[in-house]
Amino acid sequence: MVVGDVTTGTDVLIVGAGPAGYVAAIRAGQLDLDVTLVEKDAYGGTCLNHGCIPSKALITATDVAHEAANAEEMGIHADPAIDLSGMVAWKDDVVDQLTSGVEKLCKANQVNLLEGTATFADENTVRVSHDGEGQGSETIEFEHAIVSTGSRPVEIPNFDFDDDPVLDSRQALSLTSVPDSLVVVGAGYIGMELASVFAKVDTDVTVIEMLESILPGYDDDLKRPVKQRATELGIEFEFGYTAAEWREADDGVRVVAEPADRTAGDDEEPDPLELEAEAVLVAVGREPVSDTLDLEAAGVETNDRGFIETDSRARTNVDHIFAAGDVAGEPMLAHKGSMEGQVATEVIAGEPAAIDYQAMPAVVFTDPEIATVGLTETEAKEAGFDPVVGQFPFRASGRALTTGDAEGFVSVVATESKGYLLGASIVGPEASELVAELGLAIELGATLEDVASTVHAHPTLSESVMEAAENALGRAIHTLNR
Amino acid sequence: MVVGDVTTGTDVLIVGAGPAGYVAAIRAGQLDLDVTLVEKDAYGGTCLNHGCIPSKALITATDVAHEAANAEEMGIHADPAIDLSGMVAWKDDVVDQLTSGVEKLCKANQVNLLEGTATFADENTVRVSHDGEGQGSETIEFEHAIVSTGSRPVEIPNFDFDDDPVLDSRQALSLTSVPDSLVVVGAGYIGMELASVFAKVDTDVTVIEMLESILPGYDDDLKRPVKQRATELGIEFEFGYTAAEWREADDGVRVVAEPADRTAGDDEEPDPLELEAEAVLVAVGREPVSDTLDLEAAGVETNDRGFIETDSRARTNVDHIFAAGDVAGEPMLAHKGSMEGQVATEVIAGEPAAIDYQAMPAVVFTDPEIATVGLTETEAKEAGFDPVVGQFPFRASGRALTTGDAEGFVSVVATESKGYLLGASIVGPEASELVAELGLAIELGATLEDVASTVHAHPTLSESVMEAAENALGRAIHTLNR
Amino acid sequence: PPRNRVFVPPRARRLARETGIDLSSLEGSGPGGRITPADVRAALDDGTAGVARESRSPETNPA
Ligand SMILES: Cc1cc2nc3c(=O)[nH]c(=O)nc-3n(C[C@H](O)[C@H](O)[C@H](O)COP(=O)(O)OP(=O)(O)OC[C@H]3O[C@@H](n4cnc5c(N)ncnc54)[C@H](O)[C@@H]3O)c2cc1C
Ligand SMILES: Cc1cc2nc3c(=O)[nH]c(=O)nc-3n(C[C@H](O)[C@H](O)[C@H](O)COP(=O)(O)OP(=O)(O)OC[C@H]3O[C@@H](n4cnc5c(N)ncnc54)[C@H](O)[C@@H]3O)c2cc1C
Repeated sequence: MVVGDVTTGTDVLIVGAGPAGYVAAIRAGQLDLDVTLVEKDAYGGTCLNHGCIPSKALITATDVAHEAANAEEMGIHADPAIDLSGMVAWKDDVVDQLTSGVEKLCKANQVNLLEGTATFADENTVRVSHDGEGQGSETIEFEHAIVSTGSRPVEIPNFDFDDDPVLDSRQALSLTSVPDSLVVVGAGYIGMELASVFAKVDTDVTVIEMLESILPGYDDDLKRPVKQRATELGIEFEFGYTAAEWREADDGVRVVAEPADRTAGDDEEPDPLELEAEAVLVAVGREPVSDTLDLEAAGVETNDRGFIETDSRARTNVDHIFAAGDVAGEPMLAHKGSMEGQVATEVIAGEPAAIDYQAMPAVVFTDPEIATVGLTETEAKEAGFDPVVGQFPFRASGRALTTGDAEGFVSVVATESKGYLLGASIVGPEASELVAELGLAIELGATLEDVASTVHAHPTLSESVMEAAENALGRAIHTLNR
Repeated sequence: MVVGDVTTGTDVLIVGAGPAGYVAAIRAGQLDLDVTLVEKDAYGGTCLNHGCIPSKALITATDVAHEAANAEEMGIHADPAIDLSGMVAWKDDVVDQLTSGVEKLCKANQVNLLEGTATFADENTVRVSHDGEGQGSETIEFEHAIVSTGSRPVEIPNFDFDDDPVLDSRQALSLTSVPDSLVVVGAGYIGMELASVFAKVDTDVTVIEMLESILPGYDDDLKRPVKQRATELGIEFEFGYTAAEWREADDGVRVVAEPADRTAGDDEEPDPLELEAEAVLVAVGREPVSDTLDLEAAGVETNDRGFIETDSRARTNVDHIFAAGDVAGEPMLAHKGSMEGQVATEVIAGEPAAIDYQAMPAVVFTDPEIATVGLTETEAKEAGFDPVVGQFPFRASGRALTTGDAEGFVSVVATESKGYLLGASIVGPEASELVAELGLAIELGATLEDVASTVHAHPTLSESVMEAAENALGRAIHTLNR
Repeated sequence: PPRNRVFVPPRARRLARETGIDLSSLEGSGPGGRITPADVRAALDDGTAGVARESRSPETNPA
């Protein structure tokens, strides 16, 4: 790529190299499209640099230490010392391997990589400005564009991520010494994952949540084991409060939180809560990055939450401009973005691709993990099905018992009449991996009978998937059938 | 059940309460059959008491300690102390939970449980003798029988399991102090699993194997990472030797091993090998238990290896007598036995059941794990297919890197023309769980396209399954396609 | 195809056994050409594609 104030052309221009953008770009290369990928920050986007990967690295590492420290029952006596700067250096090394891998894969697939910030000039042109090294900017004309600019953490009033003791998830994932104490604002999946990471290295963690429970949107029976283990880890919860402001305190911050649902004119003014800690992590949600690239110049519309709306071909309101990933709406998950990115590219290449999945998995990497795919029982009823449900508790699983972690269950939802699988939810060990089989089952239109009569290896956790299906059919072996 | 010298009757008599027999019995209860289950030793059989479960418990526990001790790269500094007697007590507790669970499930399903040793009197009668408590014996008449008497370890000349320093797998799983050194005879899956367990608690392990490599029957590329990690763990290998005899030595045994393929009359007599160790574990295979229950009296035939041959309905040569599990032939795996036991029961109940699986999974719980299902590439060619293969290395998996263990790969085999999945093999983290999705895929008649276009959650190891399928189609994202 | 391997989900295999339909004689109408339970039922209604009822006597092929 030539830089400087010149105009070049490309068939497919992709803005943002997160899991939506770089996957779209590699696929474009495979389909022999002339493709240019613009990234202002780091290949791999939020996911590889500041999200999925670093969080999972720290979750796994702190687990290794925590498990060993708590395995006396197993005859193991250990008192691991944690060097958080070493752990974070290891995590950074994992990230580097993956991001440089992405760069190499892009190059190997003939993707033109361009570092810089893209803004739309009109509906066929972007300007890309290069910061640093004063390299100016350039203009690129495109036939098709994919907008995959991702999302950023929502800020709340009075909590500015530029202030030292106020952390967003990205900063929290790069701390180099273990804080003695931490206030986490928000009990969504990011808040809960990070709360567990720090609790496992002995930080005193308090979670403030506006609503009355953790992980809004998940069924109570899925949340229960997570809430319980969090409590066992020493995490304290203050439900029904919102963080209002913070002051400097002796060893960090004093966070002031107010009751969330104070009705105006309430007689008794409820007391605000004051919590002291070394730092405060704000994880109250993420919002699309759609306001910094002059989408209007291209005529691309966003909805009232700032998301770009797309059709089943990943197309925006402008025919030749597509959107994929977090910027294109919920669920804001990496694999959903990658899928949309691939669909966008394939549609551009003239293939009959469409966003037509039956079941989108979602995983919460708490302890224990939660994984869901397809419909819950309630959703199935709302959708007009007369669902049957089967469940299998991990405490009846030989494999779960041999790992010392037998909390949770596998639950499957299917149609009454023919037993077609509609959904599944799992809380427990390796939920994130077990959900894959059920996702495939749903996509293929498999029935309970199909899953139940497939031989599963013993002793594995995946047998619990089979037994949940058998339970729905009234013939589980290792649990009582209703 | 009335005991003493009386005659009672039962519709279905099952001999042996391992995973074949107890599963058959529970299923019989569910199908409202009058069923009696005779067990001479312990509910759950070899698998729960001395096999799958205890071995996996010790593998997991020693892993917890070993991982923590070797996580300096992750910033974790630990020096765990192992109390093997505590570990074994925990393992026994897991076993107790499961075996008492089996007993409860049998009772809840109206299975008549009878403790004692069964021998056939004729083709409709067994005698059950009760040892201990001098309770004599009783005679039971049956309409149908299922023989599920399992298997026992093969003994080799001069190595008697009754001698103190000579161990079978069962004894090795119950040691209460860590041996300084151990000779393992046999590099099959049981030998290799136990060699790793002891190497991880710092026993000096030497494996003697008659053949030239570990894990006979597995492809070289699957064995390679296992062999390498074993070597890193300090396990030494002596290939091409057979254990000939042992003598008492200062701190245990001196094992004499001779070159395996010494040709008679060879000019130069090759030197035997002498190895000293605290104990010697003999794990050279298992043989069916078919010679201790007077099968002849019932007219049931065994083949030259002692296995009872059965048809696709799990029937022996005698129409109303069935066999299931290890005694009914290879593969000697718990889930294969449970499946056969269920088929036997369902056939007895008049259901159209049959042993008609397309793919039987097999797992080796070494470090890393190996899991296979269906056909290998070579087997597919031999069967007349023109197979395509796709592979994905775990070092390209974000999730694998975040666990610190990215050795190995997922490999899939499919038909050339339509891409129907025929088989899969995996070596690497959680191979035992990942194989489940591929087993289901094969049973469902799924294609590469089906697996490739199912959304898999990020970041998970199961994405590697999807990418292997994509690779076979020439469109993997995170690895180069051939 | 080799060994007359059919790519059929378990539920259709079971239905075929129940009804005595020979799966290798069927054309699949499912995705990827898979044989579905509906194909088995259609063959049964047809009466043509079914071929012989599966024999009840022991088959020799072990697992
Ligand atoms: C702590 C944390 C943990 C998470 N864990 C998970 C998880 O386990 N699983 C999961 O599925 N999801 C997880 N997520 C969410 C996941 O990170 C996002 O869904 C995913 O990154 C979205 O991908 P994307 O490609 O749409 O956007 P992003 O990954 O955000 O990438 C967008 C890219 O666009 C670039 N960009 C933006 N504007 C411009 C411009 N004008 N010019 C050039 N470049 C631009 C940005 O620099 C960025 O690199 C997590 C998120 C966080 C914060
Ligand atoms: C160390 C080890 C690890 C293993 N790991 C695995 C693994 O991870 N996965 C796997 O799939 N397989 C594993 N196996 C193999 C697995 O244990 C067997 O395949 C399984 O136990 C076979 O089940 P079964 O019911 O046929 O027989 P068994 O489990 O052997 O049970 C047979 C039962 O019959 C009883 N019996 C015998 N004769 C009589 C009689 N005459 N009267 C009354 N009762 C009688 C016995 O006491 C016994 O309880 C392992 C085996 C070992 C030794």
